[in-house]
Amino acid sequence: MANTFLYFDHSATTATDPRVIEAMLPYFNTLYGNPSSLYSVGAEARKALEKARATIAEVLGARPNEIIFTSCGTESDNLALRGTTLAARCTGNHIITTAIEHHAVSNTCVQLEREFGFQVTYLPVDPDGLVDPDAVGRAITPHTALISIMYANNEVGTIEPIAEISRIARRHGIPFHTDAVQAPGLLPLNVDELAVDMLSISGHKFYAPKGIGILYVRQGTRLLPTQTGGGQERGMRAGTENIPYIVGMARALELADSTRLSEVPRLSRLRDRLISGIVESIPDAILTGSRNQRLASHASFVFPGVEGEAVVLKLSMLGIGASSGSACSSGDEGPSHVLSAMGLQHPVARGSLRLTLGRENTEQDVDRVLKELPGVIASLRAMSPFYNAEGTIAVQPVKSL
Amino acid sequence: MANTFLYFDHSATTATDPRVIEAMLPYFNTLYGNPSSLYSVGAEARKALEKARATIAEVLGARPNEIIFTSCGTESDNLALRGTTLAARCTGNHIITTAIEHHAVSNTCVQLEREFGFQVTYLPVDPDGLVDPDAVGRAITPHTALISIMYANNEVGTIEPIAEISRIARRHGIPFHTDAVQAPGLLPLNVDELAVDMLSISGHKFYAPKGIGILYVRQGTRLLPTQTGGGQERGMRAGTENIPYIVGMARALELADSTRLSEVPRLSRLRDRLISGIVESIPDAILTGSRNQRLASHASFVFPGVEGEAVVLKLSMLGIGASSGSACSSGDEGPSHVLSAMGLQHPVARGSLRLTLGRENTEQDVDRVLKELPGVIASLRAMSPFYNAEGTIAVQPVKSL
Amino acid sequence: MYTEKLIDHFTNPRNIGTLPNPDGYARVSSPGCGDIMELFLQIADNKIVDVKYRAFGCAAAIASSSMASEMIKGRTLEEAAGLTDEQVAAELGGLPDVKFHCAVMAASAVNAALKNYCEKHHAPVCAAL
Amino acid sequence: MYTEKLIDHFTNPRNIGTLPNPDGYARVSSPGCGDIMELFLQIADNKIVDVKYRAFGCAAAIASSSMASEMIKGRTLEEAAGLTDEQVAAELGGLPDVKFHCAVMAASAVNAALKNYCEKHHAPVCAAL
Ligand SMILES: Cc1ncc(COP(=O)(O)O)c(C=O)c1O
Ligand SMILES: Cc1ncc(COP(=O)(O)O)c(C=O)c1O
Repeated sequence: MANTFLYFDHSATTATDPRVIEAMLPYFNTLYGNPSSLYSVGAEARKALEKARATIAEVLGARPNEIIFTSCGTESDNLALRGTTLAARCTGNHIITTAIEHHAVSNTCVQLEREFGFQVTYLPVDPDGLVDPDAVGRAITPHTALISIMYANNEVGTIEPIAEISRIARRHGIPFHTDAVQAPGLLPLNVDELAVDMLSISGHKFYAPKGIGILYVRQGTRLLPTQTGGGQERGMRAGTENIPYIVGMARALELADSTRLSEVPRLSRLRDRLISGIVESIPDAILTGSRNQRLASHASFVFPGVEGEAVVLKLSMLGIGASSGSACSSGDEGPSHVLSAMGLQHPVARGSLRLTLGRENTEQDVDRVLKELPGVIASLRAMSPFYNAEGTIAVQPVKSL
Repeated sequence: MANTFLYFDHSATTATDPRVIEAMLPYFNTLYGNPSSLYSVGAEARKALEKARATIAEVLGARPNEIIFTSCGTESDNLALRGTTLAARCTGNHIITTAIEHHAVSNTCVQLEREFGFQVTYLPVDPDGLVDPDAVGRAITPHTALISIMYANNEVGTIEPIAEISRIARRHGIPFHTDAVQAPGLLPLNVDELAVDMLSISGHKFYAPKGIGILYVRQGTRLLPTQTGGGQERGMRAGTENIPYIVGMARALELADSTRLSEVPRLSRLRDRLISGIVESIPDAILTGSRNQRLASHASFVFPGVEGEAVVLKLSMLGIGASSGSACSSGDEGPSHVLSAMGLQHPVARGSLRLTLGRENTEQDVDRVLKELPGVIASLRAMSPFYNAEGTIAVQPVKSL
Repeated sequence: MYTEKLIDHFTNPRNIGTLPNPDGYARVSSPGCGDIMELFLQIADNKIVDVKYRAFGCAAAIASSSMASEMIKGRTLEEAAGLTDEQVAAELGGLPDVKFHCAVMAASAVNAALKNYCEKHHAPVCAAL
Repeated sequence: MYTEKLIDHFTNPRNIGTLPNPDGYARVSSPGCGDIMELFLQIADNKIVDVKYRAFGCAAAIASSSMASEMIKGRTLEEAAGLTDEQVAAELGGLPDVKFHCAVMAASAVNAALKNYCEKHHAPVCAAL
């Protein structure tokens, strides 16, 4: 086992960039004022807040007053969904989304269905995880209040045809939201080119801290605020502003966006090396998600016969951090809803592994994974009732407890 | 003008304690894992999260699973109010609160009235800002779903008889929430002694950063989550956890609570020196809020004939940071709702000034305020149409624009 | 949030005070927030020869009043009567949106005090007001 | 989240494999998450003389299976038939709440395999199962 821990879970979270920490530090105990206050330490905080807002607006091609700071990607998604639908609930009661959204979107839709009388269409995806834009058009009714479709999927890395879908929404005059949490540093974020009305971002996916997010809201979009109080964020999101993290996130977004054009080809090469290496060396390994419409950082697989958490734990013992969509834990039993929607069922879907690359990963890191992973999979398959020596998957009816 | 800036606005926000920053730093880029992940950096984050939860539970006399981490005091208040009332909306549609709550509570009540059909009783207060517990009892109806009354008021420092009121609520089986955002380090926080079912706290009021909060929720209290997504915080508050701030806030609460018994008498002495010095040296100065049921850190006044923002700005030029409830700015025109509820009307109520003490304040600081403030008030009164040389307030009918 | 020029007029307001027998007088308030400006004009030969005021309100209100008083001092009635809120705000180097009502108050006070003079003295400038 | 003992049984699972002609056999799955344990017993003189299993599931599932197999190896049928989920979990040094179902699965597999043996051989221990 090597000494260094190799981190391959950048889609889950990233370490805060030292330059981001440096940008934040003065706002903890030197320029710590409340931006709503009048004296100098407050004025400095207010200035920093508005500068961060302008920086972020610039990256998104938006106006500063279209940027709302939130406490995370989950809150951004919640505000977009709850805010527009509850504001429109007298005229519209229908939401269109997909079967592969992050739980921040899908569980919010479920609550809107159960508690507030909304009807939700969960659009299917093809085996690559792609949504059909025509299906969006067909799902629209006169009561559709919102369409929310993610920019790129966190589990399988598939990039959805957002710009095409958003134009359908616009033709029908329906607000369109996209969860772009996986996009910064990897995909263009210009809100006019994407033609989106709302877009969610979370700092900790691009080397800013966990606990800060952005919701872009196009001017003219009606939202009922979901957090009320003081008039912060133009009344759209009350609460004393988290200046250090906001400043840090602006810096991080600037860095991510300005290095995007050089990082994407580099990451794509590493990703392709990882994918072909794994598919070639591990029998029956299946790439999940689209081969071409895919995040540059993202490699995800299923290995029939094994269970993902066990793979992740074994890799972790070998000094490699990865993740699995199969977590069998509280509230989230059974295989991933994303893989199910793509047509992969138990037990195959439970053998999922996600390896997501980041700034610090090198070719050597990739080669370490390629060296270790085949043995991990083989050892687990050796004890699996679902995988026999001939390499086929034996699924038999089982006695349930 | 002296070189050092004297900060007298601790009720607005505090500088983050260096010990808190130190506690947070490792969690930005060493132990940065996602607590939901399986490998070691995630495990460390999870451990830190649960340790912080246990520390906070200990201070509150609560169980760890009764602590929900939120993004600020405003979110805590919103979750308590929206969460309980929306969960109960089939059986109860009535909320009891007071006329002097923070906007995080009062504006949430307004939205629940306007958008979700609730009825809200805003209990009056006496001229000291005190709520009458008997009035709470009288306001209860069979449809009362929640009583929310703050522990201590942020504008005038009055401490409300929470323990008495909560027992009335309990007798009627109605959940009781208190906004305790101004309490840490100053008042006891034991949730059983206070007999509260929910209690809101915000980190930045006790030397932790802005952007982190706590909602204590007694086991058995029914809440509809207001932020849905992954199953974090036992499903009560989705979103990747802000580990650095959570760790920092636990440290800060520990420090605040362990120094409380020594800080309170020290602060009270400074406060009393400030109050008597100002009342003696400035004609017609009026202390706002209760003289006895008062936060140890809190001195607040109205100075007839002047406007608070002008006072704050002049003090700021003299190197003293204070605040006023009179801010005449977007969305918040006119005098403070708290002072209005206490019977102070325009223009007197607009002359409000709040000086709130903290750890670093000394007797010398207080004396600097006592030296500067009389001149500030006199210079503004000299140009005021509401105050004549004889020291009486001349209010005449005016031509409106 | 405030310009240096505004802070200067707030810290050292010009023409503070009252006139015992003003030729023109007005007291106006800003609706909503209740700021007050009281303006006293002394007028001779169709000119504003002296101006005094008192103001109650935030820094922007005080500075707007001070600036407006400076802008009309020594001017003819016709010149002064044209004073607009935009001019007051511009002369201060700009005002935050939420404080623009302070410039409105100051310009209104000028016009109201001129009108008061005109009504008493049947001065022709009245027609413009 | 996992104890060292659990990690040890996950990393070095005991008794992995199958028996070609088991005297007792069971394949059980954990409802909800679909973990699977397949258990093979060789029985002689009322004793479990050999035990093998295969398991599909998370680390807790694999370790629970391994631990259960160790706990019954060499035991009489009566001794083995009493195995409970609590005992398996306790022997692992505890299981996270959300993983307790793994111990349930392992204990159930033991009982199901014993029952399978008893049914085939009309062994008296059946009554207890
Ligand atoms: C696609 C997607 N949406 C939303 C979220 C939620 O963001 P956060 O963790 O900041 O709440 C995540 C990550 O967790 C994500 O990957
Ligand atoms: C009494 C009270 N409640 C709630 C809040 C809101 O807390 P936060 O600023 O963390 O949103 C504050 C302070 O701003 C407060 O003083």
